[in-house]
Amino acid sequence: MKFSLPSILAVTLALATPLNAETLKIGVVAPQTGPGAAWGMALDAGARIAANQVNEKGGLKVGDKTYQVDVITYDDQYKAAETVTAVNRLMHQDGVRFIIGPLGAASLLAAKPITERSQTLMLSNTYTVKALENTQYVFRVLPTSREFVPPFVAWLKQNRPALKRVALLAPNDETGWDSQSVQDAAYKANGFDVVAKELFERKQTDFRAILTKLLASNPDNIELDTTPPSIAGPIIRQARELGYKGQFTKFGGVNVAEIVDAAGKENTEGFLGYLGADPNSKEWEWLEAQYAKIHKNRMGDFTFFFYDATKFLLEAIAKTGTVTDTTVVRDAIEKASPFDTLIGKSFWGGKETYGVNRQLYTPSFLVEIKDGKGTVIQKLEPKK
Amino acid sequence: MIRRWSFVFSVATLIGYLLIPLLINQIFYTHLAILIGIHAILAVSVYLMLKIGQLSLAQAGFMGIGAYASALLTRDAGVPFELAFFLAGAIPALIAGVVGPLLMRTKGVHFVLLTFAFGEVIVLIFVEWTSLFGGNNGISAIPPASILGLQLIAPSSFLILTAILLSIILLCCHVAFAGDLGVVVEGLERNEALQSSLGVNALAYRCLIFSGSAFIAGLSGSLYAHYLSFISPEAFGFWTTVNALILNVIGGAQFLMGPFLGALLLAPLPEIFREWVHYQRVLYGVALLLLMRGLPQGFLGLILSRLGGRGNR
Amino acid sequence: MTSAVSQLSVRDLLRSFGGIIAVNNISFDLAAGHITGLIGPNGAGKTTVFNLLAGSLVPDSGTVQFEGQPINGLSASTIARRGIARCFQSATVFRNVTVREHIVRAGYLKAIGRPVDLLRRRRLADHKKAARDRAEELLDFLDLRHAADRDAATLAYGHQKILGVGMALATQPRLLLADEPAAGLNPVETTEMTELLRRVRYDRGIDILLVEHDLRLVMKLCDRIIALNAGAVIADGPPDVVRNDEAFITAYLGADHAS
Amino acid sequence: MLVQTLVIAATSSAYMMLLALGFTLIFGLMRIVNFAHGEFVMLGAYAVYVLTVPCGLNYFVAIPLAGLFAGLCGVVAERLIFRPFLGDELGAMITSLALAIILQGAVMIVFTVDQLSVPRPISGVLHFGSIYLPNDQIFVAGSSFLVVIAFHFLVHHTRLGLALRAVAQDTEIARAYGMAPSVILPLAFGIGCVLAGLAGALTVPLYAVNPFMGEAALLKAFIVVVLGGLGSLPGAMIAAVILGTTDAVISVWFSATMATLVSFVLVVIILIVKPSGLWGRA
Repeated sequence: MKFSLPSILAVTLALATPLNAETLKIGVVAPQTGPGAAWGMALDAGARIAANQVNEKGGLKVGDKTYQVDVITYDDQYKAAETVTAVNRLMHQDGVRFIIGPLGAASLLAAKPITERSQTLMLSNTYTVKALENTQYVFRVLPTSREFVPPFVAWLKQNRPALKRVALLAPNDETGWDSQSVQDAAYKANGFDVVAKELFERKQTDFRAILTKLLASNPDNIELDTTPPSIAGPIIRQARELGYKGQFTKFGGVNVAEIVDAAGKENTEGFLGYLGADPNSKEWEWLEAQYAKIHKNRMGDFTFFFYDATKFLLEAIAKTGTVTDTTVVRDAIEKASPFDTLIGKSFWGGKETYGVNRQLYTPSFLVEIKDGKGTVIQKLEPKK
Repeated sequence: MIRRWSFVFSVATLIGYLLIPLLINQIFYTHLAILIGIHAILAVSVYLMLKIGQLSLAQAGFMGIGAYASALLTRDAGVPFELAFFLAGAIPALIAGVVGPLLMRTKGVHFVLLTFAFGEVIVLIFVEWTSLFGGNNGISAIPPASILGLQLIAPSSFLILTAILLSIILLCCHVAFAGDLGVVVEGLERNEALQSSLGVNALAYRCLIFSGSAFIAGLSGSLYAHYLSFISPEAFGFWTTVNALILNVIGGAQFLMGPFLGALLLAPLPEIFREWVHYQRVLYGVALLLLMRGLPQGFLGLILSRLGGRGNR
Repeated sequence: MTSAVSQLSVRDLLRSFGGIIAVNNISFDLAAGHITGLIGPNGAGKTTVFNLLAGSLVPDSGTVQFEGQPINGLSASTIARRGIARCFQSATVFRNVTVREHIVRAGYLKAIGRPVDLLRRRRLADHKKAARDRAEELLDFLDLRHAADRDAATLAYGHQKILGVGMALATQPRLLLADEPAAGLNPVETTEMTELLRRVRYDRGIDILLVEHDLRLVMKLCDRIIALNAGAVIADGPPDVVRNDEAFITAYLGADHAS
Repeated sequence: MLVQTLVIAATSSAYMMLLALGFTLIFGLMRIVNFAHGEFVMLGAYAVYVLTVPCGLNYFVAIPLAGLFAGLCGVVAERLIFRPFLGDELGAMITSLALAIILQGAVMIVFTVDQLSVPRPISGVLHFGSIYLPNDQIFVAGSSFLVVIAFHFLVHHTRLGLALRAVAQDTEIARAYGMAPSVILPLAFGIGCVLAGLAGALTVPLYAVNPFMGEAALLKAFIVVVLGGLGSLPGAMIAAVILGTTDAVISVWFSATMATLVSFVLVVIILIVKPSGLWGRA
């Protein structure tokens, strides 16, 4: 009795798809509810937009067969145990060989041993250094601090020579720890003084105490790093209200509207940040229109990475002619480098840092906020 | 009569729990069954405390201590799994034994809140003491469980281990409560003052149960760690205990089989709601509310009242 | 009133709750061989004294000696094992358990007073056997044999209270603390209870200290009365003496009754 | 820096008081540990958003309306959901958990998971030497403090307050005096939720709103109430000051995460020494 309901659902689902066409199932594992859902929905939407695009053109030609691409999304609530459940379900119930996701270090590290054993290919996103460790079937399909921070800091050194003393602020979790050490190294390498380093709890809402401490070190730039955009806004405002007059940078994920809304227009003047895609480009406009058909919340730059990832995965499958042999598909993805994405010229790298070339390098965008509006002032090409 | 039937029913459920996934032979169901087992063991530890009329919100913290102990001992100290598994129970039991006389002086809601704070402290220590526990990075590459040199990598073999341990734990609790301990414990829940006036050291027994429940929670933590091979602090927070409590309430908090049955019943719920992922939380909450209203004694209470028994186990 | 060896000796007992002094430096001795009544108006501190003697509360200061040994500050269970039993208003603790089994359990629970005692199986078996024998004898003594096999929860209230006394007796005490034994009983049951307590004292030789609101019962049953008011002893002596004590009358009946 | 830290401590203490008051009131009167308290804070915040952004109402008008809205939801919840669990602490606790899950889920469906913000009605900073006092923080702390005082007045100097206190002492006595618990209890629950809703409404412009904001609010209320003594209003006030100060001082001199740990350790130690909390009845 216990197991019959899901099986019935599975059968119904199977019957719902057209009988004459073959289906290629792509799994998505990401939080769809709870904190982190905004990112998880970007994964889901990115994969679906790419799949819809292929399906609308009549399907994906693999060898002599044509496949309809079916995206199966499971919510893992950002919890490791749920991720393992979802991955198990995808691999063993749905027969999925390719997974987009998961998000978050705990999720990836818990899922990796089992996907690795069955050679399931994962196109993942997590900031942890361990993501690509001991693995043959994981790609990281977006740049992390390690990739984009050094060029941004170098740009800052050149273009804002007055800045000398930097204070670093990041959330107290895997992502924050890792990105803060990268920031620390990058700023020091470019001759900045790192005068303060602070971590905060994600649940915190009042940052005045931590800012008081930070401001006592007299910084002229506060680097907000991987602080979630929803928290970055309040931090900026509270720092201004405590009398801080210096620069803000956030080389680690920006949502301009969210930050300006929460911080106030006057407080964000001159803010510099990292974006994965240009919000004023026609690509953004197109993707946003597609996104609106799937989810009703605001789209972030995250969607680009997963749209692109799904796209080059499908291209590799079509090129190799196999929907089962993940090793062949993996090699094809690697060999396609460098390639074009919606964002621009991208390639695989990371051998020096991670031991394998499965880290995505893409152009990144330096955004400056002026009068409450974000403008991309520089497109920074990736460096190996 | 009821007593014998409930025993047969319990054994049948346990055998079914083990065999159905093995017969279906699909890793996903095996995996679900393993998670059910681990959650059920944690829920049994909550049940033990409910048995003496107290609710402890520190159980997930004890589970975490067991998980970290087992993971670090096997991975870094080279301790064999069998011993580490035992220590995963013994260490939290010892901690509970030490703090028990302090914590257990409070009762009722005060005890609930005190254990809530204590559980938070445990998790925060995992976060803060980075050199030992790895902080928010957690601990990865935990070796798989192995019994007598046999590595339990295949989910089915891990399920067998889980099912056997769950059965042993349930049997031990059953035997213990059927005997003299059960007499003392029932008295503690119903009228502690009178029990003390008859010469029973209530505090000592309460601490014993607290310690025992920490032992069991620790074992569930060890299973969790070796099954997932990765642990991090957030898995052992307050909501994990609350979920274990909910399993008790759904299954029937006054029955030893209640927590296990609750775990069996709740496991498919997310599967059923999966199609309406964005409505999932609301539906889950409503289902919980309806269960609370409709089945105040849990499912076992419903079954037993249908059978006309008063049901003491 | 004091004999050579006092069984229970209370010295300067003090206990307060959040600044309110409930028991204020009380001292008294109980000699062996008496039924003593502890009386006083509501809030006089009777129940607090009881709880202090039984170990449910810890005194702020003062000492309590039982048979020459200090017992203040000991836990309720230890005091019970020393030979002081307390009977409660309602004694039906266990679900679906007969009257007989209630008395049996009361008889052997102190043999598993601490968790380690569970391991001493032989000793426990002996205690259980003795408790069973004692229960049969007690069923007759309490006149509860007709209800021996009934679920204790189904007993009439009067019988439940008698069972409470029986469970206390099953622990083989030398001093019985009876907490309002007649509260809630009808006149017939009250007479039965009075008779039972008298037999406890005179047939079994167990001393009794009781707290009771029913003054008539206290005057009839007790051979000594200690009257409390506002946490202090205001009168102490045989019923006839206390009955006519001015302080007692004032406290109990109001100033205008004192003459 | 010390003075600045104390200023921070003072303003956050006032807010924590407001968060904790409703929680402790509901527990004191009904023995319900309301895990949905944070969700009522969230309801207040979303109510302000709806009233000011789409409806264009003035923020200061929206605050009391949002409080009333949360209160109304509380009354309905008490009548529909909590009533059968009167006296059943465990049952009520799980029911409140279910309610928390439902409210969070419902908000996610209606407003999506996105962070929403409300235009700030107050800006500017008061500035004395090296001490900075943002006007909106002063407003929140001041309003919180006023609400706390108003609430204190309500409890101690009105007929309703007398009824509330009577019910807290003994429902039977209350009934004897002609105060029906069936009226008083939903009212009390409603007032508790009004306080939660006001806390949410006051801080919307500061922190913005999202469906998950309830958990942090609940944790804050929880720890304050545990330290102060369940059901004790003066206890909650003192505990809020202690925790607000500890948190600010340790965040400034050590780190924010250490501050959280220390707060909890402090609570455990105090509870072990005095299990009923600083001000609680045993």
